[in-house]
Amino acid sequence: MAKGIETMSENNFKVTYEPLNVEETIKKVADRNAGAINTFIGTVREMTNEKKTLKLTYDAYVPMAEKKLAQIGREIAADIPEAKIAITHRIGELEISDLAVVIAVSTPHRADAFEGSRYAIERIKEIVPIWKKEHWQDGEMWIGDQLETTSYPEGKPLYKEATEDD
Amino acid sequence: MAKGIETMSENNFKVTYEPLNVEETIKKVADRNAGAINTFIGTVREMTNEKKTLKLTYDAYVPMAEKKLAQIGREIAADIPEAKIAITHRIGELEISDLAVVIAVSTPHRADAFEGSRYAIERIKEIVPIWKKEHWQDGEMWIGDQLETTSYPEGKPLYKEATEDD
Amino acid sequence: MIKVLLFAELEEKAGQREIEYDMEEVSVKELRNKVQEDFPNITGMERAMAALNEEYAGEDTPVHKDDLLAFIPPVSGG
Amino acid sequence: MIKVLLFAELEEKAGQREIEYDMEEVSVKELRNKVQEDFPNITGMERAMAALNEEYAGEDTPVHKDDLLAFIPPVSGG
Repeated sequence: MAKGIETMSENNFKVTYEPLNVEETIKKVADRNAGAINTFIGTVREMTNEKKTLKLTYDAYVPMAEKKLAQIGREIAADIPEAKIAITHRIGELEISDLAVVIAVSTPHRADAFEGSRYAIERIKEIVPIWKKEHWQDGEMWIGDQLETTSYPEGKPLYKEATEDD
Repeated sequence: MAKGIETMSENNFKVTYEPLNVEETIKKVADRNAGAINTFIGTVREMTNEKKTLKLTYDAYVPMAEKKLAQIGREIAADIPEAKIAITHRIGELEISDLAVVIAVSTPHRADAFEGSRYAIERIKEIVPIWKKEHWQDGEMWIGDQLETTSYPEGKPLYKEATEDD
Repeated sequence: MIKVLLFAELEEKAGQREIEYDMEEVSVKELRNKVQEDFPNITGMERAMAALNEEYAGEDTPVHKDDLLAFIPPVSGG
Repeated sequence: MIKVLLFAELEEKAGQREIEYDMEEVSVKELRNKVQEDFPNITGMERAMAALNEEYAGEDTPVHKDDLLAFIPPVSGG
């Protein structure tokens, strides 16, 4: 039953400066026994509450970020052995509507695909060393820094609902 | 707040004999204020329990099916006014791994995108006049027909968890 | 003419997708019975939903000349 | 040498991503204090998670010569 894990190469979990291609990430999870593929795409949104974003800069601790993305893949496959997972995260300078992250999860049945994809995005926001800098008309700030309440448990942060303004 | 509805043309809800293109459906929901796009793709799975599918044939009552897909879009937008929705369903003869349906839902925040996309696939399985014929090694059958328990309430079937073998 | 549409297994058993009836007014229920009489080998008519002019309709809905009535077996798209 | 990496706001305030310390063994906590001393204008060190050789590590974990210790401010990817 470890098929999903075997067929998920390191190549399924990437951090890149290149613009993201959704089809490419989806192709990595193709499987004759997949009946469902859920794809989550995070895009650069212009307005957050009353604040207008001009652009974003993402930075990452690349080798560790790719390891942590692969760990998320293994966590999902531990729950859903038939799942295949691929995650690509872009870094560098992003404009409004650019794709920041593409997650694809294929499973035999649809409920698992939704669940795996949702788990992946929540975990990315907890354990993957990638940072976003917001550029507004009146300034800029590394996000995360403003969240005085954010703290990490030792080693492996637990799954929790992240705030929806991320 | 009816922006999502205004910008969703009839063109967002299509039944077609052509192979599906995921990027094309995603493009229809692009929005400067989308921070999240959830895409659900239904694919032709080879094995269901012990049974091996050779291919599928989908048929539809096309004009009504497109109307019902558009209705599902309106139902989602009634709940999430900023949502943009596009659904394309393929009919005709499909091979293993072919895409049968592509749903894309963009929203400012990710929880809504997941919810809208999930709602759409469940509703498709309830109210959209599209039928699947399974071709196995030892025979073929219009699916739905075998579900002796399936019955429709008058007019507008209610949302419920559909069986996961669909 | 009232045009009746059959789909999926209904169509397969009837051997045709369209039937035309020269009627002025009739209820959905009456048309359902008529189809079953005319095509006795159809199975599953009792599980089919009716759609009048592309909108789901109840059993007592009147169907008139030039209307389009479709019988929709349990759907299985997605 | 022990190499220390700083990211995001930590890097911006320090003005550099990498620091090298000529030490044989030291705890994560001691290195955290050392960085704060050497770069007094850094804010948020106390909220940063430590990662030793690309794996999250607790405060008392020993760091040796040739190890790589990263300070990871609250992440905001996705």
